[in-house]
Order: sequence, then structure tokens, then C-alpha cells
Amino acid sequence: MEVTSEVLLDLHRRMVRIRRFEEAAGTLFENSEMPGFIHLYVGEEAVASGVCAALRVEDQVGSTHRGHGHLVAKGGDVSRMMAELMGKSTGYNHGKGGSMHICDLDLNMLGANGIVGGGIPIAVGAAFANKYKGSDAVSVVFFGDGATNIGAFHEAINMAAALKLPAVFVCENNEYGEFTPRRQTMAIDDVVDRAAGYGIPGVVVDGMDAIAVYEAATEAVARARAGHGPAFIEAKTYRYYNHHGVQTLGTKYRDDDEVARWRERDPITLIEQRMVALDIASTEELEATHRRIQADVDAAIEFAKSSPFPEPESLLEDVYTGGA
Amino acid sequence: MEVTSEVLLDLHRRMVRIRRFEEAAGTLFENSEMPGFIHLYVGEEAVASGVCAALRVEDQVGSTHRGHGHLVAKGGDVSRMMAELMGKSTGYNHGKGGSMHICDLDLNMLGANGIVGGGIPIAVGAAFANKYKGSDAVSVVFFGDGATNIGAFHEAINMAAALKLPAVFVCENNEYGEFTPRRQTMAIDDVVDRAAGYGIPGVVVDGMDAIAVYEAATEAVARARAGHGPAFIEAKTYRYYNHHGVQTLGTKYRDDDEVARWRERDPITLIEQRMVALDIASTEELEATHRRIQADVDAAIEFAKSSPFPEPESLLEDVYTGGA
Amino acid sequence: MTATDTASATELRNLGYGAAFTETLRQIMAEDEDVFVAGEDVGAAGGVFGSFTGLQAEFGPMRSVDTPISEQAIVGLGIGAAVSGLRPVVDLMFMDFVLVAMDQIVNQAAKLKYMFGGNTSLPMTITTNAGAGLSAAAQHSQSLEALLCHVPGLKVVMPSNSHDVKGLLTASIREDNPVVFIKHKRLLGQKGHCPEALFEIPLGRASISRPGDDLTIVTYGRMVSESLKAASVLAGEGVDVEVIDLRTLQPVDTDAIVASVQRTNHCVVAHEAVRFGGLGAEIASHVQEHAFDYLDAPVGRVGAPFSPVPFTPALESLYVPDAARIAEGVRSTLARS
Amino acid sequence: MTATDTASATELRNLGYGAAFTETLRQIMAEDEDVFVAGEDVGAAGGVFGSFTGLQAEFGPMRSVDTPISEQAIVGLGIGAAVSGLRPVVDLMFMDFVLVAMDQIVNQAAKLKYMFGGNTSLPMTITTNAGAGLSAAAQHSQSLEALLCHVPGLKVVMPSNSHDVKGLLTASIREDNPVVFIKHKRLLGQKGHCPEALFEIPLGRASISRPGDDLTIVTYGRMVSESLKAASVLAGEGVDVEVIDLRTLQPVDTDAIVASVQRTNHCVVAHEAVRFGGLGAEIASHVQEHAFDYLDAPVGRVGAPFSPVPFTPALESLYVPDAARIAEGVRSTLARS
Ligand SMILES: Cc1ncc(C[n+]2csc(CCOP(=O)(O)OP(=O)(O)O)c2C)c(N)n1
Ligand SMILES: Cc1ncc(C[n+]2csc(CCOP(=O)(O)OP(=O)(O)O)c2C)c(N)n1
Ligand SMILES: [Mg+2]
Ligand SMILES: [Mg+2]
Repeated sequence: MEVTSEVLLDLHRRMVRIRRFEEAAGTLFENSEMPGFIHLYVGEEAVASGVCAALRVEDQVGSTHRGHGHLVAKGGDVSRMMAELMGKSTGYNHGKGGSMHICDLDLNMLGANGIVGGGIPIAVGAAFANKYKGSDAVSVVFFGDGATNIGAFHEAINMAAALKLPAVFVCENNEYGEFTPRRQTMAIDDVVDRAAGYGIPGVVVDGMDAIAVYEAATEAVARARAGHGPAFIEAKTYRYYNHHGVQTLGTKYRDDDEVARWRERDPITLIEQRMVALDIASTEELEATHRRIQADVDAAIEFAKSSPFPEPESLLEDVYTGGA
Repeated sequence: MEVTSEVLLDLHRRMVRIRRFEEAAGTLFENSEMPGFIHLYVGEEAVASGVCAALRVEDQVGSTHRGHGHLVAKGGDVSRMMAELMGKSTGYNHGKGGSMHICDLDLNMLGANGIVGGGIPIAVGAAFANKYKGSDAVSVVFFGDGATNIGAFHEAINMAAALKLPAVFVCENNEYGEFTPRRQTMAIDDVVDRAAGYGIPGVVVDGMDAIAVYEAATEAVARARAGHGPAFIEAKTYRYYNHHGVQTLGTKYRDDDEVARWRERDPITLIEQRMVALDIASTEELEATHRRIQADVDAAIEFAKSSPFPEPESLLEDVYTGGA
Repeated sequence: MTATDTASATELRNLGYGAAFTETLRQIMAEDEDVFVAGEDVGAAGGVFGSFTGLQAEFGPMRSVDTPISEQAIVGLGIGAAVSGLRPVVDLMFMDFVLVAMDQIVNQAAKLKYMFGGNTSLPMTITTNAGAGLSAAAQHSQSLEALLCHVPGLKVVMPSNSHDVKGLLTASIREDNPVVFIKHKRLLGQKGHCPEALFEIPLGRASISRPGDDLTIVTYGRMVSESLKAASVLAGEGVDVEVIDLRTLQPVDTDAIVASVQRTNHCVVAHEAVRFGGLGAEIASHVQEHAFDYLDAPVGRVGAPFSPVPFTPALESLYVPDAARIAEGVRSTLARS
Repeated sequence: MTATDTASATELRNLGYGAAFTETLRQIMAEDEDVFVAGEDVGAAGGVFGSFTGLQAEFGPMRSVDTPISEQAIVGLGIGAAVSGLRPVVDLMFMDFVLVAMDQIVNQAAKLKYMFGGNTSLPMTITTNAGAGLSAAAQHSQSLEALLCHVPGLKVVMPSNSHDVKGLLTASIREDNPVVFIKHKRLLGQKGHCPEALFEIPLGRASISRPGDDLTIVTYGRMVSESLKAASVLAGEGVDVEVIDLRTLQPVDTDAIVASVQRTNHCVVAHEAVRFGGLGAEIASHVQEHAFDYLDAPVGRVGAPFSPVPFTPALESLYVPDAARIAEGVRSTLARS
């Protein structure tokens, strides 16, 4: 597959956007300026970016508790995102959902989900709708390595395979579910070993290499779009920060060495090196991208901070369509 | 593996006992002399018999809605079974459970289960207890092909693999879940293809050949007993009768031809041919076995019919240990 | 095609409760291409209770989908399809299996719209079959509506007769919110008047199955006919009972209940579900709160005792509430006034 | 090692609610080899709320088991182990995840003994964390006890303070039935008196947190302290409120409630769960039925409104019941007498 310089620039922008957004959110969170729990995507940017760069607007994205990256990559508006994370009425969910439920249905991002595996059957339902309507949209769903141990994952991926739905399953294997190493919770080397049990193709990609992810996603999505059914992508990646928030509190569950080793292969640094080497962008241009995106994120913070909280009346609104 | 003539005789007795019991129960059911729903094991006798012949009393057996065969094969008392199916106080469950919950905890048969897949996590819990206690008992759990599509199956088998528990997973693949062909509900040729996704060994056996099942079970059980973790056995088999009861009502979902083809390889006929050919038993001796077992079943029916229904007071008993 | 709540008197068409369900589905599927059914054995076999018979032949396998045994994925299929603009009807064969899919129903379907700040709607109907009386034992006999009625975001419906099956199913499928539509297994073969044309019974509106002056029985599902039987017996004893059929259990038509009790000054709630923590508790609570000064006696409740459903008919018949127990409940309530 | 219900006055030991949980577990695991804990991140990490800290270091990985993210299998592990003679404590991190394991809890654990005709017992404790107030949104904030209390075969416990955590957890683990032990997330850091030695608070017995003559507040969990605050405010208004802490929600100590209401002639039930169909409905129903002639006003109920839990603190603070709303509930109940 030929990956054009436009694609590289695009991948880079998506990743930087995620990184800048997440770093900012993390800082606000650590400074107690943001309520609730947040699960940051820092370190895993290449996965959402590589996959979403291979999608069209009408393609759906199913997400997880670690969903900011998916929404940013799908084209989400960082201002409305930041406002949502801060519980403001101008947020995507008008403050009712927060980090764990952030969504943009106009972009067909079907929402982060607080239940591990809970978003997978829903994304499969969207894939069904695509087939039902005769549309060639594809539904792509992200989930963690840990999520592949839960029943909803199994049922949903099997159903997609049995009904030959246009769905792509993307496992973000960061080797941990919260504080527990993956290998303690499954007796397989690669999560992709599960794909064969559903009769669908599976592939492992370097989840720190956005281009590799993009290539794998492009292939899987094209296959699904052509009516050949679902595929599985395992992206080997790593989260830099704690399971939720930034700093690890309590028991230390990962070696500093391990974190350092992964950080050496930082997905943004990797693509930037490539872009410079290939003469697609100069260091200055890349820095300009960072600055421009940082300005967007700063504006988002400003927007979020200056936005009002939702009105008390809204508490009982939108429980039902058409009122109670 | 050398299979002795004692084992063949034993397998034969178990199978005939299941067959006789099930045919009798089916007749009572069709004559409306038995309440509720029953799921008959006729045609699949080689699976339960082959597996249970490889077990010790202390080994646990987890079961399904189609559980009579498992209990008979584990050594269940046909009188208490028949009484239970008829809702009598002398039944295994004192009439409170019926066909779908029949159990004998003294034989470590952990109960039939009305929820597809629902018994699998429980059997895995028993396997955990074995390891916890340092006992070398093995927990064996039966389930249908259809059950491998449900979340509880996935979670439980993965947990057994992750914790390396002494458990053996036996899939009775009769190619249907109720009225729906297996291949419509999963995109794989053999159910055993799922084993690799859990990192455990899997094997396909001819589920009409009790000796083949016995050999596979002996190996898997020995492995688990020795502390090497779980294994998966797929037994290709067939149920002769309807999903529940005997006759198929409503839409016909299987070809007569298909049924006939499977019946040609009847597991009892197969082993009897072998036994005669090997001079292990004469036709007369085999017939005597049938007669002896039929007498047991007749006595069981007599026992069940003449037993009283439970007393009204028992309605609210045994909701809690030690009373409400 | 649509008439209103009350069917015209000229139609006197008898149809089974289950058949009314199937007919309604067929008519709705014919008029709305976005409606499809999915579930275990609902396609080629037409459902284990025959509720989906003929739909696959008429509408094809994409609109009448046989699924794997995967209750979570079945409900998820419905959610994802509904969010994508379709109007799914997903089936969970027995109400007991609702428990297997509880996360998708309660954590996902019920909350999605609210969590999303209103940015979606979820026109999904979950159909299922509840109730004891078939010696199906503890895992195939439950009435679990109370679990669902406690969950904001869901609507819950339970028809008592063929006519209401049609009117309520039509309204449920056209509703833009997740609805759990509960049939009672023992009513499936019950014949009753049912108009041919589609019509809607608005969700949240109760009906008076029998007017009366002395006491109000609030009930639903199969207990409606048992309550009517009880009412006949009690009429012979000089007691004039009003029977209210809730039809919709979430939202409950509390206005209708309170208005009736303000007139009869006595109330008994009857359901097949376990009495402790059942919907009857909510209704009794509500009535004493909103009609306290009208009540001549405490609100009585009739429901199943506190145990799983026993298998043997000998015990199950004692377990399931019936006309006799409802009548007894009415008598003891009246005795306290 | 075991003392009785009331701890001796000589001990004045302060301990956090969460720390009391951990200490109790450690002590029980030391005295009974059949007790183990299993759940997500409970082993090496000591649980996401720190509730299992140190147990793996002390008792090893076989008695403090890190499981896959598999709530159904976690509960099943407990059931199978309990049937095999062990005394498991299995953890479901957030109460919302109970819904994922609902089949194993309700169809299996609760019913096994009964379905088996009594031929087993199930000494299993499921621990979990409920409650809103942490901006954790709709899927990490629920109080779902009503769903469990409706299920015959389960016991349900929800302590309000450190002392009761110890006494109730000890009794729960020693209990031969499945118990769901619900902590409130916002109480975890709350310090309170807690004796060091193990002791049992018998399940099914309420306690009077504050005696009073004018009205009985029936409550539990985190709403106990809110009710006590409300009682203080009301005392200033000349209203003498009695606060009953249920401690066990299934079975409910109805005798204690009815006895109190017969004396105070007024009752308000307060819980954090959604008001509609909550446990308060059962209690209000029961009270009006058993103390009808003693009631000077209808039984009031305070609970969450009928919506999912909102994320933003701006709305969540309006959602969760508190002392002010409880006091308001008391005032309006008294106003009706
Ligand atoms: C059903 C359920 N169980 C447990 C949790 C708590 N939980 C939240 S995230 C998480 C770990 C998920 O691991 P993985 O799927 O690998 O995703 P990652 O966080 O590594 O991106 C857990 C256990 C939950 N939210 N839902
Ligand atoms: C959770 C659940 N879903 C559906 C059913 C209804 N049901 C009972 S048996 C069965 C088919 C099971 O198929 P399989 O596992 O292949 O076993 P078989 O009946 O073929 O032996 C179904 C769908 C159930 N009992 N439990
Ligand atoms: Mg992970
Ligand atoms: Mg099968």
C-alpha cells in the first residue's frame, strides 16, 4: 500500500491533537479542576489515529472508557470535549455524560462506555444497521486487551462473524487491565489468537506505528466494506500514565524500565522522525503543528472554563424521548 | 491407550442405562404423565458415558439443560431421577428442581442448568476449589455447541485457562441449538477452533464412539489431574429427538435423511458390534444387559409413580440454609 | 390504518394472545421497513412459542434474524441498530434470560439517551415471555418486571389480553424509547377480541376491566383474568370490586389508580411476581401517600411468596397467586375497614 | 474472638470504613482457611479502592486471586467454590457491574439451594461498592439494592459505619447463604469507632441510630449520617426524630420498624436509590399495612428522582438525596398529620 504524504500529515495531526488534549485534561484533572475519573490515551495515539484516518464520516466508531482519543481521532471538537469533561452545558453531552460517555453521533462516534466490553455489542448493532440499509459504512470498535475476557466481547464478535457484518474489531493491547498484567488473565501470547475462534482474519500491528495501523485498518475496512465480513486487528501499544488520571498511586504495578522502554518508541516521535527523514515536513513545520493544535486546546480549556454548568431544570430532561 | 474389556462393558452399561431411562422419560412425557419440559439425551449417550467412565467419584460434573445423561453416566440413581422428573418428594431435588436442575452432589454432579452456559462458571469454581484444597479432583463440564456462543462460556473457560485450573471442557456438538443450525450461529468449521483462543489444547472426537470419547477424556483428565490445566474436547454427536420432548412440532428444521444418517451410527449399536466382534460379549449377554437395565428403569417408573408429591409446607423450605 | 384506543363495536374478531402478537408484528413490518425482529430461533422456526411464525417467509432473513445464543449481543444489536435509525424488535425467549442481558438493558439501553445529553433516541422493543404455571422451574418461570420498572429510561408493558397485545405492541414499536414488552406464557393460547387493523393503546394509560364501587384491585398481565374471577365470586358475596388493568407498568398510570381508590376507599394490588419488593409495593406506597385520607383500610398486596418458583405442580400451584388468593386478599382488606 | 452485637465501652478505636473492611477480611482469613477473596485487581494491587490491601502479601495468590475482567465467571467461581465447601468472598468492583453478573447472582446463586431441594448450601459473599457523589456518571454510581432484595435466596447488607462494617462483614462471611455486601464509595474514608476483635452483627437486625418520639426515619447506608444531620436540624425545630439504620436490607427487620412507628405514629423512608420501586416502597407498604391505625400521616419516601445519575457535579448534587431533602420529607409528612 502506498501511504501518501497527505496521510502522514493527517496521522500526525490526529496524534498531536490527541496528545495535546490528553495532556491538558490530565493536568486539569491532577489540579482538581476536572471532576470524576479520566482514562488518558497518551501513548496509544497511533491506534485511534491510524484507524480513524482509514474511515469515512459515515463509518461508526465504538469506544471504551478510554475514549477521548477515539473521538479526537474521529474529528471531535476539542472545545465541546473539554467542556463535557468539565461538566459544562456546552459539552457534547451537556455535562450529563462526562469522560466515560462522551460521544458525537453526528460523527458516528457512538460514545465512550463505562462498562468494559459494553460498547462492542452496540457497535455490532450499528454494523448490522449498515448491512440492513444497504449502506457500505463500516462499524469499527475499539476495546482493550482486558475487555477480550468479558462475555459481551465474545458474543458480539461472534455475532458479527455469524451474520457477516461490516465490522472491524480493534484491540488496543496495552498489556494491562487496570493494574493487572494481561498474561495473568489469559493464557495466550497474542490477543489476536482469539480471532480464529470466530472464523475471522486477524493481524498484529505495531501500535506505536501509526502508518502500520493505518495500513492494517485500511485493509480490514475495505474488506468489510466490500461485504466480506469482520476482521480483527491487535495493536500492541502502551499507556504512559496510570489507569486513570496521570500518576500511579498506591502499589506500583509496572517497572519504570518498562515504561521507559515504551516511551522510547513514542508514536509521535516515530512518525515525526519518519516525516523529517522523508522530507514530508521540517522540524519547524512539525513544531508549528504542535503550536497550532496547542492553541486549539488552550482555546478549548478557555471555552470549557467559561461555559456555564447546566441548569437545574435539565436534571430530569432527556430521560426519555418525548418526555417521561 | 489400551481399553480393557471391563471398560467396554462399563461404557455399554452406562449408555444403555441412559438410553433406557430417556426412552422411558420421553414416553411418559409424550403421554402427559410428566410435567414441564424435558431435553432428551438419546443419540448422545457415548459422550457422557465416555467422559464419566474416565472420572472418579470425587471429580465434579457440570451439566446443562440436557442433563439426564450426565447424571446417569456419573452413577445417578434412576429411581430418584425419575421421581424428580415427575415432581415427587422422593426425587433428587424433592420435586423442586425437575429435569432442568436435577443433581446429585454426593456424586459431585453439580446439577443440570436451565440457563445455556450458566453451569460453566460454576464448574470452573469447583475446579478452583480442587486446586485450592490441593485435591487432585478434576471438574468436567458439558455444554452444547450453541452454548459456546454465550458470554458465560467464554469468561469461564478463559478464567480456567488463566488460573490453570483442573477443568475439562466437553462440547456436545449436535450441530443445533434448538432449531437453528450451528453454522448459522458461528463462522467456524469445528467448535474446537475456539480452544486456541484460550491457550488450551483441543481435540475433536467422534461423539458416537464411546471408546474414542473415553480415550480423549482419559487423556484430558489425566493432564488436568497432573496440574497441567484445562483442555477442550469437541464430541461430534447428534440428538435423535426434538430439542425438547420427542416429536418435532411445528416447522421442520432437519432433514429426515440427516437424522437417518446419524442413526445409522448409533453409539450403542456401534459398541455392541465391537464387543461382539472382539468376543467381549455375546448378543445374548448384551440383550441381558438391556433387560436388566430396563427392569431398573421400570422399577424407577413404579417408584416415581407411587411416590407422594411434596407436602405443601415444603414450599417455603430450603430458600435459605438455616431458614429465612 | 390506525384507530384509537377503543376498537369499534362492529368488529367482533377473536384471536389468540400469541396470534395477536404475530399479526401485529406482521402488519407493522409491512408498513415500516425499519422494523425488524431478531433473536434465538425467531427466524426459520418462528420462535419457540410460535410468536414469529411466517415473518421470515414474508420478510426474509434480514428482517427476521436468527441469532446465536447471545442475549447480551442480541440486545446490543438492538441498541446499535436503534441508534442508527432502525426500529428493532429483539426477543429474549424467557424473561429469566433478561438477567443475562441486564447490563445491555439497564446500563446501556436505559441510560444512553440521558448520558448522551439527549443526542439520540432509542426506538427499540425487547419482547419476552414471563410467568409460572408450566412446571418450568425456577429459571424459566419468573416475573421480573419490578427489576425493570425501577430503572429510569425504560418503559415496561404487560398486556392481559389479545386486544391489548395489539394496541400495546403497536405503541411500543412506534415508541422512540426502549420498551420491554412482556407476554405471559400462559396467556399465549388465550383467545379474545382483537380488531384486525393496527391501533395504538397509549403507553402509561390503564384501563378499567370491571367497574365497581367497594374496592379497587390494581393488577396486570395474567392476574387480570384471575382478578375478574375473584370479582365475580366477591359479587356473589355482595362486594362490588373495580379491576384496573395497568397495561403499562412503567410509567404507571397513578392518576387512574388514585382516582379509583378515592371512590372505593379500598385497594388491593395483585401480581404474579414475588410480593416483597414487587411493583405492588410501589403502588401501595403511592396510594397510601396520595389517597391517605380516603383509605378505610391499608392497601393490601397479593403476590408470590418469598421463594424461587418450584418445579413440581404440587407446589407451583400453591405458589402462583390465583382468584382465590386475590379474593382472600380483598376480604381481609375489607375486614380491616 | 467473637463478641456480641454491642462493642464494649472500653474500646474507643477509630478506623476508616474501608479500613475496617480490610481488617475484618484479614482477621477472618487468618481464622478460617476456607475463606478467600477473588476479583479484578484485588490481589497484587489490593483492589481499586484499597479494600484488599495487604491480603495477597499475607495469604498468597491462591487466597487473594486476581481474576480476568469477567464478572459472570467471578461470581460463578464463588458459587462453584462455595458448593465445594469453601467460603468465597468475590468482589464486583462497582455495584453497576452486578448487572453484568446478574444471571449468576439471581438465576444461579440465589436459587441453587432451593432448586436442589436443599441439598447444598452456598456460603458466598459478594462484595461491591455503590453510590453516587463522585462524578462517576450513570454507569458507576448506582444504588441497585432493590433489584437484589426482590430475589428470594439472597441476603443483602449495607453498613453505614466502620463498626457495622466489621460486625456485618463477619456475619456475612460466616453466613451459609449468598450475601451481597454493599459498601458505599463515599463512606470508604469515613472514620468511626470500630473494635479490633471480630464480632458479629446478626443479619436481619436493625439498630436505632438515634432515639426519638415524633417520627421514624428508616434508612441505611450513607443516608444514615444524612438522616442524623437532618434529625439535628429538626431537633432545633422541636421535632424529635428516631433514626433506624436497617443494616440488613434482606431480610428487613420489619418488627423494629413497625414497633418504632407504632410509637412515633409517623414514618419517612430515605435511601439514595431511585425512589420509584426502591426498597422504600416495600417498607412504606409494609408499614401502612402493619401500623395503619397508628399512622397520623402517610409514610413519606425520600429517594433519587427518576433519571440516570448525571455526571456533572452541578446536577449530581441535586440528584443525590441529602440531609436537607430528608428534613424536607419529614416536615411535609408531619404537615399532613
Ligand atoms: C464490566 C466492567 N468490569 C470492570 C470495570 C472496571 N474497569 C474499568 S477499565 C478496566 C480495565 C480495562 O482493561 P482493558 O480492556 O485492557 O482497557 P485499558 O484500560 O487497558 O485501555 C476495568 C477492569 C468496568 N468498567 N466494567
Ligand atoms: C441464556 C439462555 N438462552 C436461551 C435459552 C433457551 N435454550 C435452551 S436450550 C437452547 C439451545 C442450546 O443449544 P446447545 O448449547 O447446542 O445445546 P443442545 O440443546 O443442542 O444440547 C436454548 C437456546 C436458555 N435456556 N438460556
Ligand atoms: Mg489494557
Ligand atoms: Mg447443540
